[in-house]
Amino acid sequence: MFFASVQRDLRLLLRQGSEAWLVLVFFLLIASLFPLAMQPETKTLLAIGPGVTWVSALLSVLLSMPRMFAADAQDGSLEQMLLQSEAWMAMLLGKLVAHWLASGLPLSLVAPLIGLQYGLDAGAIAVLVAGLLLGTPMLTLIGAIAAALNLSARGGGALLALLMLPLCIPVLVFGAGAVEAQSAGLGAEAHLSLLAAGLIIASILAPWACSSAIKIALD
Amino acid sequence: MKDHSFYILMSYGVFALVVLIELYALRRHRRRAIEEAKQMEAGMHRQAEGNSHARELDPS
Amino acid sequence: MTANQSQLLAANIYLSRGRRRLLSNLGFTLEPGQWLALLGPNGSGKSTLLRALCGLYSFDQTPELRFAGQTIKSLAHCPDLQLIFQGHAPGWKDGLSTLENLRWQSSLDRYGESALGDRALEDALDHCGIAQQRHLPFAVLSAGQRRRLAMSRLCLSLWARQAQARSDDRERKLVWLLDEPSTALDDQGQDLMGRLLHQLLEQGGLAIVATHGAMPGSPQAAMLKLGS
Amino acid sequence: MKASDAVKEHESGPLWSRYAAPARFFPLAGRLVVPFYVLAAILGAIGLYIGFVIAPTDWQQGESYRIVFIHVPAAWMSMIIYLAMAFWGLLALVLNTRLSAMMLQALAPTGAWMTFIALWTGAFWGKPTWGTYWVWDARITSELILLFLYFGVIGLRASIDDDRKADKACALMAIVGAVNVPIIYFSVKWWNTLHQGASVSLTAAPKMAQTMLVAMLIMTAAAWAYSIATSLVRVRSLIIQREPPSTIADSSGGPQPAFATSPPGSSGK
Repeated sequence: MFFASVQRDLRLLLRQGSEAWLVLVFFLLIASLFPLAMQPETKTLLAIGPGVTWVSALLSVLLSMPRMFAADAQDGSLEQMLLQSEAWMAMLLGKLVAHWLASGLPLSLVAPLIGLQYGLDAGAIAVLVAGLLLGTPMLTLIGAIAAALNLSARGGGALLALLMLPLCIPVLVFGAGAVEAQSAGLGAEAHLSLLAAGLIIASILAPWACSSAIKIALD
Repeated sequence: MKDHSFYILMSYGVFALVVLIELYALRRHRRRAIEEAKQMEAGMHRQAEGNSHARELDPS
Repeated sequence: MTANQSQLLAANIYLSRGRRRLLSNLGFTLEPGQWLALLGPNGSGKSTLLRALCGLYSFDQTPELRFAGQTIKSLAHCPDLQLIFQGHAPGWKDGLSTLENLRWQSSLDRYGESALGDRALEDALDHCGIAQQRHLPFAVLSAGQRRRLAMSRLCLSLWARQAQARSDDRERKLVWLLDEPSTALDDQGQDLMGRLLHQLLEQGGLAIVATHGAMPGSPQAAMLKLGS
Repeated sequence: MKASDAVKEHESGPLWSRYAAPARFFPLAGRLVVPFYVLAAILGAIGLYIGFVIAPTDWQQGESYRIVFIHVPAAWMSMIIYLAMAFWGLLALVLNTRLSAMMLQALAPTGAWMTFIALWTGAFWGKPTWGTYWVWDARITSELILLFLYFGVIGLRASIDDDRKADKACALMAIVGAVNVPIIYFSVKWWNTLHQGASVSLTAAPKMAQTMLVAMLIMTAAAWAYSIATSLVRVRSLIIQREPPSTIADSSGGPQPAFATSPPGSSGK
């Protein structure tokens, strides 16, 4: 059921067309705005590069979040899944993974482009990508809780941002911190292992919270 | 030693303001809640043709 | 409390929507081979009651709900029941074709591991008269055709039940909870719906159907009138 | 029929469950409001008297340190109230009690105000002491994020129309937030140590005189009393809004409508 769910969500996403790659374009676009808003000096760019990449990634994931459950809740598919109580968790995990495959993963893979724009060296870029690969699943997990809570509300995007962004700050801190630690010659292992630990904890707790939020929304 | 009364005033002044705002908001919330409850009560009694009781609840 | 063989019993049902109490102290019993028609004006709580019986909506207080003498949490949480619920939004995706939709739904419904391959899916669509639309996206189907897709799901559940009954070990009763299944259907479609229901009851299944009118071709129902 | 059943449900059973029915809790809360307001006023007056008249001027910071008498209690309350919200949220989800969800919602605005006061007074304490209104210090940053978490709960509540959904959604959000608060604090602290140059270390707090500590503790007690009083008033308004009026029995349990009691005097400062 897990793989069937991943497959279904990815297929639906591909049929929708634009949605999937718009997130990527948005990511690159935001990251390109920062140098235009300031003096593009090598030193400044180097200093803000990792942070800008991470903030852009966070905003792109935020942008992709509403599609996670909203359509399925509206047409009743979420209800039908929830009725299969044994398979429900597997399907939910499938949806989360599918979402990450279509947002976090491609983001992490194009991040080196931004790294080059900001003049990061190869080591820093490697750490940036590693950090994103560990961190974006967490963004998806946290965002999914917010998106599920948002299902109950008539709030829309602003409320989603208000719920999701504060909870994502630790990911941002350690993700961007990893690159800076690498550039400063301190090594990024500590940051990356903290991200990995966070990912493990999040993947245990977040699906549970997400599932309860969905049950609340459909109640 | 420099005079710090501006900072103290700004801190305690805003603090007092916040307390006043909150107390005022609480009062308004309560008024509104009571108003709503009275309307609901009156409506219910009109429906249930128990008008004698509804009159008791009317203000004045 | 006579614990009749596979009797569905519900009692002490209290249900509200928002601050409005819809149902109080409602109850019913249903024997295998019987169906219950929920009647009542719009907003009288028919759909809400169906959702609540599935465990998708909370009752105001825990009602008494038993199947075959066993207390159950909801119809979806009962190992002896195979539940098919079709509400207002039956969960079809606009982006998938008719056949893909049915395939996904039947993998959800998991008729045991009985091999109901694509062959059976197409047969079901054919039986319900939308075989020609099987590769069209759901979004372009008409309201009546959408209902027919829903019926092909019911059809599949019947066939799977039959296949299982032949080979099977343990009896799992099929129960349908349908929300106005014959709206938007033409005469022929309504007829088919009635026949499907008839077949279900002959198999010893149960059904609770929110409806406005009688269902042609189906046996007499127990009636439950909701609302004032 | 109707919600009078809700009262009867709780008529028997242990004491806590009797008061878990909002209609039962209503008169109890009403009796507690005024004492807590009075307590807050008295304690506040004593605290401020000690803080401003008895406590000596700090030789290092001058008069401006007197801001701590509200800053520190407000900062403590902001965190305690969030934890209390998470506690009520947990009760609301596990025991499915309406009253705990209402308590959660009643606490949120007071908590947000406390957080705001802590940030504001922190800024006006920081300026004369360190020469800047804002420092990206771990504690201040966490406090700011806490404010956003409060806004999240309040915003979520405001945008859900169905009370039952709102209760549970807010409860879940409060719990998720509370789990995150320590992680956020830890992460910001970690981030802070990495950027040592950019910030001022606030950890080297000068040793506090005995009287200052006493004043601060009394002010903290006043803040507790004030928060309890305001949240009780708010929870009473919520009960009036949400429970059928006929079920809300005041003190004697008679048929007299709840709102006949006079509103509490605004005896806070």
